[in-house]
Amino acid sequence: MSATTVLDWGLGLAQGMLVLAMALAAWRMLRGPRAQDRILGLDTLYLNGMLAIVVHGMRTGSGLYFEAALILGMIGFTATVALAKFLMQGEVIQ
Amino acid sequence: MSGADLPAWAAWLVVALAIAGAGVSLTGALGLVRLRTFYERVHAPTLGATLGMALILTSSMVLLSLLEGRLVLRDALIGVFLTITTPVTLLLLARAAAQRDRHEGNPGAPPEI
Amino acid sequence: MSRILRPFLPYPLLSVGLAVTWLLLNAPLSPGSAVLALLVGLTVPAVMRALRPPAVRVRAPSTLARLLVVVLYDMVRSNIDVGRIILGLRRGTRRTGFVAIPLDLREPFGLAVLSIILTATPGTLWVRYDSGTGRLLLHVLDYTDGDEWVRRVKDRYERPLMQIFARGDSA
Amino acid sequence: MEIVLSLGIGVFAASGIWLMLRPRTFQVVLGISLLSYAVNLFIFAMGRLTVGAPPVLGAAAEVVSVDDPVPQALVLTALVIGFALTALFLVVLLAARGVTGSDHVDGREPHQAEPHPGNPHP
Amino acid sequence: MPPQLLLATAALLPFLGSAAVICLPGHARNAAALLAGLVMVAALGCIGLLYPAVAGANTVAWSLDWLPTLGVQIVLRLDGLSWLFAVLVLGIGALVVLYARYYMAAEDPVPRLFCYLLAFVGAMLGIVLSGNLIQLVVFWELTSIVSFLLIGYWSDNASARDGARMALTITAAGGLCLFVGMVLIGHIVGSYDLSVVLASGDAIRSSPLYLPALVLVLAGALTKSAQFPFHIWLPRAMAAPTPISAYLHSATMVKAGIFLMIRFWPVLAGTESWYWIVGTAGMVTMLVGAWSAIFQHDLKGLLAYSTISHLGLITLLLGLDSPLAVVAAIFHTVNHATFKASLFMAAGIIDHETGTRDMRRLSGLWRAMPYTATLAMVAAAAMAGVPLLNGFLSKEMFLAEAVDNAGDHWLNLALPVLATLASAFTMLYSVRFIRQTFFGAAPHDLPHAPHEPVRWMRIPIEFLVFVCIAIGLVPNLTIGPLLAEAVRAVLGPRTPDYDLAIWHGFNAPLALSVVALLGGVALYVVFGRRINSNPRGGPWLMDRLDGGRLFERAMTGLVTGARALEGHLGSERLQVQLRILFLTVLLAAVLAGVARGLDLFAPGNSTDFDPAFALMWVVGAACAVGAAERAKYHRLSATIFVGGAGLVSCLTFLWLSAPDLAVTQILVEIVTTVLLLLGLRWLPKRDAAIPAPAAEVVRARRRRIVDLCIAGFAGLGLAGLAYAVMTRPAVDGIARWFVEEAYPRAGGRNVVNVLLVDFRAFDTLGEICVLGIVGLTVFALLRRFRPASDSLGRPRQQVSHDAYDAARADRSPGETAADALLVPRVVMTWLFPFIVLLALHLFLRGHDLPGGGFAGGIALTIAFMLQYMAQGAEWVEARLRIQPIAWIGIGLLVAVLAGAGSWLFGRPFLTAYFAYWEPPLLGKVPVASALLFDLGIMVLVVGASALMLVALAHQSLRRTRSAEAEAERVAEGETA
Amino acid sequence: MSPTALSAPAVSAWDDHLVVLPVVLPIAVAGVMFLLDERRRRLKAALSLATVLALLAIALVLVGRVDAGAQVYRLGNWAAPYGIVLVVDRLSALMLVLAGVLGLCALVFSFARWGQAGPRFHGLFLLLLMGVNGAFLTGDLFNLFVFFEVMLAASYGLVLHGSGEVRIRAGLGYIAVNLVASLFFLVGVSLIYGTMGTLNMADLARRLATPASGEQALFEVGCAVLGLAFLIKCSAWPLGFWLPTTYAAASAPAAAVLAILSKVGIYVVVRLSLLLFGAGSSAGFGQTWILAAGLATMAYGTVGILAARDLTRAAGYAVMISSGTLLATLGTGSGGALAGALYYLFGSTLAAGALFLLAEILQRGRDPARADQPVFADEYRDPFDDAGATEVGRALPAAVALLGIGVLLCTLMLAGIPPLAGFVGKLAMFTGLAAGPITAPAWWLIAALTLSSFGTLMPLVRLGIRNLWVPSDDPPPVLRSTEFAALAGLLAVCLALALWGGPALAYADATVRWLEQPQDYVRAVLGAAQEGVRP
Ligand code: NA
Ligand code: NA
Repeated sequence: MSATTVLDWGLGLAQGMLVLAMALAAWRMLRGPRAQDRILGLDTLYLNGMLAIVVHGMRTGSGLYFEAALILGMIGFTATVALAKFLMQGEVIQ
Repeated sequence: MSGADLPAWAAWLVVALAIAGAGVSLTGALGLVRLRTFYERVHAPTLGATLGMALILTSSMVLLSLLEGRLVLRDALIGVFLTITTPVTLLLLARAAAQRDRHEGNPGAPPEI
Repeated sequence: MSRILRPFLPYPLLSVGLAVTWLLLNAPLSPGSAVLALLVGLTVPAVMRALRPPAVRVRAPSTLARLLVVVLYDMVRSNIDVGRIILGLRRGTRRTGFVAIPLDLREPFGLAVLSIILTATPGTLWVRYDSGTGRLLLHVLDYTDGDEWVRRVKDRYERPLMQIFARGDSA
Repeated sequence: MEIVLSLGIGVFAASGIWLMLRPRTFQVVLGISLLSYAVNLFIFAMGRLTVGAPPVLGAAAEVVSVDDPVPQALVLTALVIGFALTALFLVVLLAARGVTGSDHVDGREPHQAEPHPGNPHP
Repeated sequence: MPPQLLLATAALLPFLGSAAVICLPGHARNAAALLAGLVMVAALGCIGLLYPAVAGANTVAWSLDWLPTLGVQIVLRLDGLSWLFAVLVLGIGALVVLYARYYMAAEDPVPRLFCYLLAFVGAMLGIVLSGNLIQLVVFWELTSIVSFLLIGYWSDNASARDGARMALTITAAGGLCLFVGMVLIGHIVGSYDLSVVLASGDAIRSSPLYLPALVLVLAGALTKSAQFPFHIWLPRAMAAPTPISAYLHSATMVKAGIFLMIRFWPVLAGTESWYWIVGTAGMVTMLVGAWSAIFQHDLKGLLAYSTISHLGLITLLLGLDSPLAVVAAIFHTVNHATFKASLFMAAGIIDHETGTRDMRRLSGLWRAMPYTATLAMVAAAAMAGVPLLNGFLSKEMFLAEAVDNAGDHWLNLALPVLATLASAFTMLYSVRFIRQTFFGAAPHDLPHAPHEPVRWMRIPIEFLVFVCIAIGLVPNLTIGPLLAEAVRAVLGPRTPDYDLAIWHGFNAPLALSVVALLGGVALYVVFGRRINSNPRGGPWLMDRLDGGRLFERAMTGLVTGARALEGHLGSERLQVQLRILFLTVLLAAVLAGVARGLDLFAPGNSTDFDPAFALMWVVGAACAVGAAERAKYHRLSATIFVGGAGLVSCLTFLWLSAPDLAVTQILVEIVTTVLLLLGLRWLPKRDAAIPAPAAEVVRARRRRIVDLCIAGFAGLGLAGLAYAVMTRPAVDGIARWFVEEAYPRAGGRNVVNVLLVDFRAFDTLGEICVLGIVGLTVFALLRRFRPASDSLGRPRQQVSHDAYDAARADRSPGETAADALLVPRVVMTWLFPFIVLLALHLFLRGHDLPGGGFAGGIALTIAFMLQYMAQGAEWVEARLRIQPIAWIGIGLLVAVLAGAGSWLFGRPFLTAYFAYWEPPLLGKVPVASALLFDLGIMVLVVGASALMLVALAHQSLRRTRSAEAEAERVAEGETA
Repeated sequence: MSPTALSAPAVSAWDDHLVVLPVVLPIAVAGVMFLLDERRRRLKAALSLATVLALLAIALVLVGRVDAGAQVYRLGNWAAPYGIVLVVDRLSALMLVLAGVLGLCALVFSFARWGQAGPRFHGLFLLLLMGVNGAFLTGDLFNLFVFFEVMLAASYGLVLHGSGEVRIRAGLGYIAVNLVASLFFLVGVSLIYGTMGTLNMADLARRLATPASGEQALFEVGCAVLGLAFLIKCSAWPLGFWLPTTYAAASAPAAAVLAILSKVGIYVVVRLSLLLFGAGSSAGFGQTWILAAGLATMAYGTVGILAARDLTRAAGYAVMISSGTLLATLGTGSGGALAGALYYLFGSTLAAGALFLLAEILQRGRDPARADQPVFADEYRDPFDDAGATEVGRALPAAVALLGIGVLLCTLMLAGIPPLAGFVGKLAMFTGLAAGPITAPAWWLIAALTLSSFGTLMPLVRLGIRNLWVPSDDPPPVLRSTEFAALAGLLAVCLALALWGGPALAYADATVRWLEQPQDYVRAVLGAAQEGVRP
């Protein structure tokens, strides 16, 4: 198997696994039962989405997807933090 | 698809790291489904946020370094920032859950400290 | 830190961190990006001066390095442990529960790092901290009776952290 | 891929439209969000689908076959405008809720009589 | 003065006078009357001087271009007919001015009355002098409007307002019809010029559009001249001051309709349709008017219905296809104007001096005002057609025409009978008028003690009565030549031979006349008492049939109907509107597609299927459907799901080669989620457990099914369109050029960014304006925001935190909340500079790589947002001075200046400039004005989004301040 | 430094930049205003007055320069169809003048009260004008979307200006409906791009001139969706129920200037119909539907104005009628009538704007409950029952007299009663429809025009009487000098339009003739060389 084939199949598989992880996270998100479970699901969705982006960048051999992943990794938590804080304090900003 | 001029071992290494990372992450997501209580489930995503993430980012850095012929480390930034931001969500979430459970008098509610 | 440099470099570690981040973002290294990194390191901390967070001083670099290794090791190990639990590979009964840990560490920055460490090692979760009593409520996935968890947290993480982020000169 | 994306657009649009037709303002604002996603993806789809060829030229600026940049630019503009208007709608719905006490899109519960002289039909 | 100039002067003088008189002070009665009188006399003088110019079937014309592309000129055209009418208008106008001076009360703002009056004269002259069909319409409507103002002169009086409105509604509606009719005539003839039209009678009558044109023109004429059933406005118009009634509603304005029919008689008459419409209208009006006049108790009411009747008579004459009838019509028009105007004035004097116009209260005024009584009696006799007075002459001609035209049809046979009957009625109400008012016992219980009016007030009547007598006695010496000119102007070669003599021998008309006179007297003798005691003055047989009231009912019905229809054809409810919107777009798209045979699934290109992508979209679809399902009762969940859908959308962009979109999408997604959460706090609790009424449940279910169908089909439609386009081969459009030229011409490698800041920077400029505007609007709106009372309290969670702190001795208030945020605060604070760095990075690399000013700006906003979330608004604002509005201003200015800089080099706005600068050490550094533009974008984005965020975040603070007590009360309730 | 771009020929004269100023100037001034403190009202008022005057002056200069056809301004010096171009031709210049006049008068009116009622009024106002101007000028479909959004965003701000429950409730619906319209717009434009590969209007026309391609059906679906978006904006039935409520709720100067918003939709429909569907492979597309929509809008507007309980709602429906009139005229396909309709559009928009201003003066401080009193039923009186009637004239305060004149003139304008421009416009439409054999649509339109005239006259007279003649205990309305100036300005233009109807109609005629020759527009925008040749 050539390097290309290995990378193609291997990274494709990895990306598929991450998308599957996203699906599982989404399942929890939709299933609940409590709001905290859903937020946790969304957080996991973001995480695996971010990892999927990294793998996609590897598949295409391009560095152009890095910023999207970095943004998700660095400030993606803002959304889930806001949700969690809303749950905790009933208000996002006091 | 890139990597035509990559040595096979490198390709295998990259793929192994990536699949391992994805596997860890998938396991974490699976935990989200399989574990029974919220306080158990909340541990699960950390798998992806720590080891899974580290493996995948390493894989990416290896691949890009080989492709570009220089040390590419910038993916590490994702790891650093992800590591320091993940706890924020999780601990707020745990705090919120604890508070709700105590307020509602649920059986699994955390004790007073 | 020299008094002359202080107005320009209120947070030297931060400046270094920012410069390094910039260089990593704009790799490969070029004269242009180096100049910009320098500029960024010098100017961006100014926004922090506005926020006036308590200064953080890092001591005992060797302890820091040791802690890093310990945490990395714990992280990998607990990843494997928790993975096994999730995949149902672990036999025997497993209990989960809350552990209250009395902390001596009061430095917010240190506490933050501790919380990051505890979160980064799957199986432990920071649930609640009471600043009045210094008690931390931890949720552990694999609960064992006794002080095992208390000792583990205090010995492996809290003590080095207290060495690194010693209280004192908050500027 | 085309069939997946178009079905996805369809589901987003249908969910969004369904929500926009609901009586509660918050439903409507979420509907606007979803419908905006659908429309943005639709605009994007007008440039046909390309995997792994962003319209960013390499270091040598050599022209290769890349995705159509025009719809992307249009989506970016639409995205920003959509964001602004969603935010505005949100604030107006809050203001309406504040002054009317109701979160119904008509500013009053359906059983309430019309207080405004302009409308003879409660 | 040349004739054209005289003509123009006469036409213009009244308008100038009108404008001048309104400038007088409010109670300048004498000055106003003098000015108005002078204007009338001067204009009359001009017209009078023009008599030689029009004598002998000549015309004088003066024209001015107005709307040349439409063939509309202002043409003043004076011939015999218009000369006669102009003299009538100005002559009686001058008398009315004199009369009004003494009639109007000292408190009345008389200049306004004279202003309207002069404007009316101008408009009326405009009609009679009009040489262009459209010009005629213009002045026609002008008379309606001025008449409206005159009737409503005493606007405090409800019947004046109603009368004015009814008159305007009917006459203006007729005018609209006339307008269309004139356009049709113009279409047939090919010109709006009156002379051309008058020469095209055959073309008009033979045109297929003749009937519609005729009907429309007659609609104008018959409404204006108060013909049945449009006559109802005229009695109501009597709410106007009496001089106005005398002038407009008997002598002039109502004659505009007559004038129109006379003017167009040569081209429109002579057909069956004309005969039936005009003849029938005239006949019915004559009878109904006379019959109604009999029963009126109000003097002005009697005169009003009498006017209607006489207008009917003239109309009937015009309806008969006989040139001689036209002569009679013109003659009677003049006669009616003189005797009716004088009668109105007399009635006005009676009203003025006694305080009432009710004939049941009046009697024996002969004794108190013999002079006025004599004048009124002569005028009434003229109205009744008593020999030796002008009314007799024209009535004789009328009866002669009635006899001559008696044909084989039953209606034709009935003509002489009905004409005689109407004449008898006229005699009856004339007799009743004289008998009731001037004879009988001395009046008692009148508001004022009657006496003769001031001398000047009688002069106009004296003059008019003199004219009546003069014409009656020596018609050939007085009216003869003038009438001949008028008739010749209308009929031209068809002018018949006629004789205006008093005595034509014993003939049928004379016999009928005698029958009518004696019959009228007899009828009065028989029925007089019963008529006088008839309550409310409703005519027998038609007592219940009050046209005016029916009209008002119809109008009310129109409005009520319109209101119902407005509700049925439209809706103010947003849901209904949106439903219609989506349905319509669905329908429009389907129709357009079907019309061209659109095949959505034509075989075409496709990209390799990737199961991971499909699975990702399963997640996306589930999120979207989940959001739709949960949004009502579980808003937080729905918000979370929308976040998931947004993420899938972002990943899709990435997967399909749009990193810029992915970056922007995810940033916007984050900010939107936070904004939604900020808003969520102020929404009411919604509980699924509260049951709805059963009927409501059924309706709601039906609505949901409909909505589901709409949403489903719309979604399918959009999906189908997307699929169809995606599978078709790419079009050879403008895209390739951008990819090829982005680097060589604009110096950027990220084509999308180059499009945004260079090729299509104008879009971006607009886009940031939107953002700025929205930011400001949000700010303005929230400045006055008042939360609903049930959202005022602190959230439950905070209340329980506080309660916890309060219950424990070792804890200070707020400590629990602070502890919960201890670690997040540290992380978020120290992350701040790094996010600023990220923002800077995104901004600087935008031109070559994914990123750009917008992404940088939003990232910076998120950095601020995190601080607000971690530390609260007060803490942040004590440290960071953000002035978002100024940032918006700076952003706009920077962007505009970056664009306008190119003006200095003579290039169009937004022409980008770029170059490579090679400083030592650093290598090639691109310098591009586009970067400056992008900077403007970033600054504005930060300003606008921070403004929204801050404005929303501050609501909590405001709530805390304004409702402290409320919150405490709630807190106590919670803990208790 | 060596400039490498800028190879295209430069703009020759400085005054060529005039074309872009109607957009750039308001942005710049708004930017400056946002830097000024909110309390510096006088300075802000002076700035915006100067700007709006400048805009009007520029518009008038541009009118003077469009004789030769179209003047094209290439933004960023990029040639069409790649770059965005601004195109001034007779139609856009006319609309710019309309926006300038209405904007100026509304602004002057706002000096009395509304300019101070909420923050940042002037900035929003200028940006609204900028959006309107941009929409009139642009030659690019997506850029049109952007300007629509600018205009709408500013209009949202102005509708909500001054807050209050009625405004906020109306604003909510207004925003929701227009958001949907914007989404339709996007779908339509992108479908057109996806099938034709271009966004430039002239380029689109050029591509359509070639025989139909397989994408024709998709393209026409896109046009249908896009057209619907415009019909929503010009409040065609059944898409325009938002208009009367929104305009009635908005503050007077906002409502007055909003009167032009619906005309932007009309403008685009006219522009695109004649440019794209006048000839070529999609000739006549949608014409019947436009006629139907126009007639339905006129009918619904007439019903609405008959039902109106106050002047502001009546004015809103008058705006609808005027939109419907233009749509229906366009739908008949008669060029002469269209010229008349353009002329009518100009006048009726100004009159509707004036009516909004008048309504505000008359209705402020009045008891709103009175608005609901019956119309005719209980007003019946015996015409000769003069018992208790006061036959004494009331000396009118100058304000009331002037307002009365204003209401009268507006009524005449909107109802198309002589001698004002409304009448001339209707005459021109009638004459145009009656040029040559009169078709069935022409008959329909003639009937609709006549009925809508009557339907407008009656309620406006009724409302005018109620507001001006019926004695009331309320204090008489106060008319401030700036308010008077604004009203006088609007009505004076209406009068002037009638007096100089000849030249005005000639301009409108020339405009329609120009629009009916789209190849000239295409040539002006794309250049002669590109005509018929793919790049
Ligand atoms: Na952990
Ligand atoms: Na694409």
